[in-house]
Amino acid sequence: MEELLGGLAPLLASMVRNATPLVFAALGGMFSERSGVVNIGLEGLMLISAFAGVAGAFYSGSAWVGLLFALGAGLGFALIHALMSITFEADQIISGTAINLLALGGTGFLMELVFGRSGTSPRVQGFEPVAIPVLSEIPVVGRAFFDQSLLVYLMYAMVPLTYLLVFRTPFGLRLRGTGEAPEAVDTAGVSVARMRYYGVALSGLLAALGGVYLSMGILSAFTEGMTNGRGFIALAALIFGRWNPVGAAGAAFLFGLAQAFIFQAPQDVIPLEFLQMIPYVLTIVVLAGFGGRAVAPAAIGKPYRKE
Amino acid sequence: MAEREPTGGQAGTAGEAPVVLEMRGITKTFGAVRANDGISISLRRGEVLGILGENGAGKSTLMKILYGLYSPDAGEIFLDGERAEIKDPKDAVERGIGMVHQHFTLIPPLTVAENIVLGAEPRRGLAVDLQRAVRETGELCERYGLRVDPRARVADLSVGEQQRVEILKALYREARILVLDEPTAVLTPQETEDLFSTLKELVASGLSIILITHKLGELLGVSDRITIIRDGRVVDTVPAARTDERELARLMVGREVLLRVEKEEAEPGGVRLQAEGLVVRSSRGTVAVRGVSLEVRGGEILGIAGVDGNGQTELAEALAGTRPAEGGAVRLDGEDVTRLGAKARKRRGLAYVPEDRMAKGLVPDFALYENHALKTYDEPPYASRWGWLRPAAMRRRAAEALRAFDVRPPDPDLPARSLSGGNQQKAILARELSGDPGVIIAYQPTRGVDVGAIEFIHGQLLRQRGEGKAILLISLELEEVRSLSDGILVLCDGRIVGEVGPEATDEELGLLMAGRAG
Amino acid sequence: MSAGRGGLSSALRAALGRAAGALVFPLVAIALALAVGAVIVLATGNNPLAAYRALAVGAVGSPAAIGRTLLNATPLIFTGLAVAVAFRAGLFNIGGEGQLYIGAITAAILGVSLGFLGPLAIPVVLLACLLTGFLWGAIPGLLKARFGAHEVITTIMLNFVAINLATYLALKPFRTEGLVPGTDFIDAAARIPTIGLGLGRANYGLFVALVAAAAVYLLLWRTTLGFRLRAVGLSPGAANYAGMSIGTSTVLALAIGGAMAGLGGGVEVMGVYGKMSIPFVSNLGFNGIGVALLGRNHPAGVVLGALLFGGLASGAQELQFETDVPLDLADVLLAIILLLVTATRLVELIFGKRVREMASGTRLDEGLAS
Amino acid sequence: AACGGGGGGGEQQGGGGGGGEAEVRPAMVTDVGGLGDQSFNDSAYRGLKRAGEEFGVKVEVLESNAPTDYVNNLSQLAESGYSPVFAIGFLMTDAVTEVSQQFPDTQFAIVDSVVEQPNVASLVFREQEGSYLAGVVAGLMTQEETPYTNPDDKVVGFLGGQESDLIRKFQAGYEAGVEAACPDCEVLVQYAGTTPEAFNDPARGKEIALQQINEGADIIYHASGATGAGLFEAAREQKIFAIGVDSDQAKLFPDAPILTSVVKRVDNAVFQTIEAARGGEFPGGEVQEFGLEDGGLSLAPFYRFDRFVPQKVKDEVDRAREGIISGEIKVPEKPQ
Ligand SMILES: Nc1ncnc2c1ncn2[C@@H]1O[C@H](COP(=O)(O)OP(=O)(O)OP(=O)(O)O)[C@@H](O)[C@H]1O
Ligand SMILES: Nc1ncnc2c1ncn2[C@@H]1O[C@H](COP(=O)(O)OP(=O)(O)OP(=O)(O)O)[C@@H](O)[C@H]1O
Ligand SMILES: [Mg+2]
Ligand SMILES: [Mg+2]
Repeated sequence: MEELLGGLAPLLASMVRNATPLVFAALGGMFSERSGVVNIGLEGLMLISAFAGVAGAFYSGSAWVGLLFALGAGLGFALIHALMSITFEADQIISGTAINLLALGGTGFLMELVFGRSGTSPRVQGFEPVAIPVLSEIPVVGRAFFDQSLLVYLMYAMVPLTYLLVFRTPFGLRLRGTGEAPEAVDTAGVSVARMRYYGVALSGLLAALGGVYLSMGILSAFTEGMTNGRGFIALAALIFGRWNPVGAAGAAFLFGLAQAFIFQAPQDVIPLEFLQMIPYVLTIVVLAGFGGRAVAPAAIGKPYRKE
Repeated sequence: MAEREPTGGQAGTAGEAPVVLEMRGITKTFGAVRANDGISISLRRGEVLGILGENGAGKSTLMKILYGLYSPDAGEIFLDGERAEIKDPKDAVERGIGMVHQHFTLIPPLTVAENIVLGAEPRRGLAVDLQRAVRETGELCERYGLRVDPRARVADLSVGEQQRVEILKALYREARILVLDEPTAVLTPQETEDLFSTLKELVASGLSIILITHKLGELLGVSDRITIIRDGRVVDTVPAARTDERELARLMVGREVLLRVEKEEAEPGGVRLQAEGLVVRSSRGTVAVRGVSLEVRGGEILGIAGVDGNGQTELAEALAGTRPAEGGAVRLDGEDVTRLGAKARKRRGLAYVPEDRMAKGLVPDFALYENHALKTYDEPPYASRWGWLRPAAMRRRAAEALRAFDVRPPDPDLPARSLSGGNQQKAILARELSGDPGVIIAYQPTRGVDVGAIEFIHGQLLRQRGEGKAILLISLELEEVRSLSDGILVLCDGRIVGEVGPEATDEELGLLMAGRAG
Repeated sequence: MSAGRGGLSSALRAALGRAAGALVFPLVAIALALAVGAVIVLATGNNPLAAYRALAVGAVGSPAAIGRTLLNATPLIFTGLAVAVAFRAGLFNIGGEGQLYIGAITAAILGVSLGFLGPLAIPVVLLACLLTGFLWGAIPGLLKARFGAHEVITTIMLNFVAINLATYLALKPFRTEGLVPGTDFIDAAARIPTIGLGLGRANYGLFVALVAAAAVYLLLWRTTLGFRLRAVGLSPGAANYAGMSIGTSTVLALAIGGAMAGLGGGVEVMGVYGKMSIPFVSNLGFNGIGVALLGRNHPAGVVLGALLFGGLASGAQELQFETDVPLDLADVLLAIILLLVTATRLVELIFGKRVREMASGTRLDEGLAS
Repeated sequence: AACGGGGGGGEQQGGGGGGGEAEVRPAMVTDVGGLGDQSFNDSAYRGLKRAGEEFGVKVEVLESNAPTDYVNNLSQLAESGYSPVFAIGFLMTDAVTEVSQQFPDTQFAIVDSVVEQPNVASLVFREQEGSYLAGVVAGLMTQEETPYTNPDDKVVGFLGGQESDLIRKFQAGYEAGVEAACPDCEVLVQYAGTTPEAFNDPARGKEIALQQINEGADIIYHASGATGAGLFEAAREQKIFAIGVDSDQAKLFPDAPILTSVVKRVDNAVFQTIEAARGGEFPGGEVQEFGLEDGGLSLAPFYRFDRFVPQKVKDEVDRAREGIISGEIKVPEKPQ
């Protein structure tokens, strides 16, 4: 029993770390998609922010300045997506794909410019783990959940916050309406384009938090391509969680747990290839078995134009 | 010539009241189409102004301009005599204009109260004060006698209720001018009556109303003046008290229209379509049809009257084969087809005109010739034995059928989306009635189409009847059911609650439909 | 008679108009992207003209360059078709990457064991790839038809499963001795031959791709199955009303898409590498999404889109050879082209509304809201 | 990049070059890892640049984005008259085999693999030898009491990148070294994945490292490219020792507790091969093996951690080095 619990704490801690960037990005995706804009570019938004955070910290020596840089970059790239898909009515999937490519090529391009090297950046000041006094002393879960980077605590706060924002405030009501029936929002005198800009912008800011947690919360340096598909997993978590903040966070934690499990399992017994399949197969099974029909916001993917 | 002195000259019943709204010389073109061509109208305080016109005449466009959804190419809008710039719906709302659109603009997953307060939410701190929203919605319902549960999800409401929500939305924003675009197209007689008494109350309390409808009788009954639009221009404005249906129809279409259906004696033959104890579930999983039995004979039109949402859709689909029956049997010309799909029934001579042309009847982005072959694309002459398509054959047949059914324009390569509603309906009829079907299920065949098109469609159905076809007519329009049918079944809550002849009165039918008789 | 002819010529006119319209966006996008790219090149202290010259020379400047472009484009045609077929049926197939891997490992395993057949092995193996791709593609179709599982997630998830599965097979049961981890070489006689003509390694797989594109065109617009897929894609309600089974169409569309990508994987193994080594190619499936959307989900557009992607990739090589512009710039250029290529409103602002109406034959925004 | 005015006028003979020397125009092609991998691509590039500077010749490097680029890049360089052309990484084995036959007059060299062609020099390393020394250090130091290590747990870790024969050589040598120095020590082995992304996922690297630390590891050696950055982060956070790979990583990551690194001198191998080609002695058709003896592999200094390393550990390392060089110690290439 003792031993079982002993192994549980690090597993849970690993789950929290794996899940955090996914939660941020999935919440971000939720804002965008609830407003009716597909955001397949989460991966790119995370990557560019992961880079910008490190670059900011590199220039200033402060993690907080890095965070500002990251938020700025996430916002900036998100606004490109917004401009293209909302104002210019470009296809949202293509625009998102382009954002991913732009982030990948762009960070590669900028590495040399900013750090004078490619590959991995120099180490910068990151967000170190901070134990929360009383909570972190709870057996097993305490260390796992409450001895983490500040950004993790921000993530904890973000889930109920986004829930309240989406389901309790006028902003959330309008946002949900925009994704479901933009013409209804429009005729109620609320600008559809503005709501969508807000949605996409928020997705940029939240994805930025995910990216910056990756490069400055878990690590303290940027590596080219370091997001490694996490943006897509976050998208899956969002859909899995049925576009609901709590559901999406739950799905992200499930994925995080599956990933943590990979490193706990003995690689010489089960081939690594099969261990690596676990989170994905799990998703499919759960989706087919219990997930039922995921219902996307009705107007998602469609540009709104009045004439 | 459409320009008139906005205030003088017209003798309306609300003649002395001040003009609250004036639209002058409104022009709007879409590509090659001039939807509005120098239209001028005026609206007085406390009056109902009817607007009448064929499908595609430009009515909705004019109203969308008023509401800031479209910007006019030319023309001006005056509110209380002052020039008003209405750039978007927000401006319109702020100036006291409310609109109930032809297609509802509600958000189905949200509650009634949420839909109503959207954009003008009462707040408590940072949050929406939902309790207050519910309370205020309830009060509004009370004040204008519009019954609807503020806490219900809009997706669960009937069409009539949804429309009340639309009106409440406008009232919540303190509209002084209310625009209703074809509000009765989807209502039952009772609901229509309720709506009109509501409108009268609203007018009495000082609101001004613009009402668009294709139903001449309603227009005459409720409006003070009627402006007729044809091809984007104002033809005339007449006081309702000094005109009649015949004149209105003539002004609107530009020729005499047969308003009364003239039908010959029925010569019923053998039973061709038969349902026995049919039980059908709705998409939501509830039992919507609870043991319906009916028989339609050749040379006869059997009408089904009823309030929307009482199982009509499920009944029609189960008969047509696009929805499985849970119990009971369907027979076509004596053969049990209960287990057969829609295609097999189609091959056995069943035609089906669905109620929703854009979502079911047509693939809007397909060309008309493709839509014409939608059900027979894999049969000769449209396909070879090996599954190759023959588009040339499709085009040829489609062109013939479109011409025969007076679809305008009869170009088989146009996407169905680009046709007006009435013409889309005719294109569906052209498909369903070609190939000489023995049995026709016509569900709302004239929904939202203008009187000219109605005349044509009714004529077609009667011609088929004369040729010995069995026709099941399901319609929410009592007038239509009564004037075409040889016998009428009343559907209520998934059951046939009565059978009457075409001479039955509104009251009789209304009681049956409400499930209060028998 | 005259009605028929009139209809035909108006059909032709409409088709020409659509084609012209469909080309406007990509061309404008490419022009704008090149302009933005020029600014970036300038910022890196290089001469944009020289850079673009290098890019062009690298893409089409010599038979060898053309060969490289064709070589790069070939697999993208397949993965582009995989996306396009599904899209026409209203489905979004992000699973091209995994489907390609399944085809590739099929070819690698079967190619080795059937090598004794010589050239006869080629059609047999390619058919097998088509089949395994088809079956793999059918999985998300079945999951959607049967359980309503959203195909966007299931195809993303299945990518990871397929890549791991193929990697496992290539590294464990079918691994060969040697320094490069992966399967054994397929007998040279049983591989797809190169075209020659100085086109370098460009091989007849290109023709397989073109045939596949033509087949997809015929399937979609000339067969009853295609009619059905398109009807379901554009309006599930109307398709159901017409008695078509949505579930079957869903499975078939994703399976046919899978077959295309699987064939692509087979052609890549049989034509380019002769084996499956790990790491195998990457991102061909994802780039296929861009190719398909750039080509407006039309087979001809897919071919053009793949050539553009392929040309940019081979041009980028010349670019890094001739100038100091980093390789990443090619990615950035591609990203900008993609960003702009469907920006209807932008093109409208530049050229007026007529152009947009001309091009509105293919609606990209439909089919996602399922 | 920039190949200047082509082969003509601008060419200068290197300062010390005698008249009889062959003209070289060295160039290299990276694998998909590309420049900036802080591993063999970067190291090879250093050797190439050094040759360029010392011999006064222009050099060229082409990066590869996709496996399809290997043949294209190699052919392009050969066509443009470059020679010797270096292919960096075993991933390019098949490509070099193909291209070297098409350009029999061009000299090629491949790093980390063997291609049997008369015009190809194969430059391979006995990574297991350097890794063995790392294993000795780890096996001994885990028994020491330092701020980073704890003698109670005799556990050390190995973090591999993509599962492959090459990385297994690192693992094999390391395990043998630990076994020799501390027979009852446990070596935890984990790979980050089976695709090349496994060399590029520092977040995953950190998770694996933390997992091993949690199981008691206080020294972890990695051969995982950029994924190793995650190990360094974990080591810094949890105060354990990391052992770097390929280059002297303590210099690249000054904040991380990197005890030492197994340095693989790809740069030297590249430089020497160019030098030989210049002297007319290009080792075409030969397999050049580099190990401890010739400085192809070495252990980096302990730097700031030197004070924690007892003399007897240093002596053991020296003894092991000598044993390997003399052939007394046989280091396995494959994990036992
Ligand atoms: N958004 C649009 N784009 C292009 N053309 C349009 C658009 N909206 C309307 N039109 C054109 O304007 C004409 C008038 O349309 P409008 O909707 O005003 O007709 P209506 O009088 O409301 O018809 P109905 O009785 O069918 O509702 C139509 O014939 C159509 O061709
Ligand atoms: N985007 C568009 N492009 C071209 N024509 C359009 C467009 N939107 C609407 N129209 C045209 O506007 C007209 C009326 O539009 P509306 O949406 O009011 O029609 P509807 O509701 O289908 O018709 P009905 O009221 O008769 O059923 C139709 O003729 C339609 O062809
Ligand atoms: Mg209208
Ligand atoms: Mg209309």
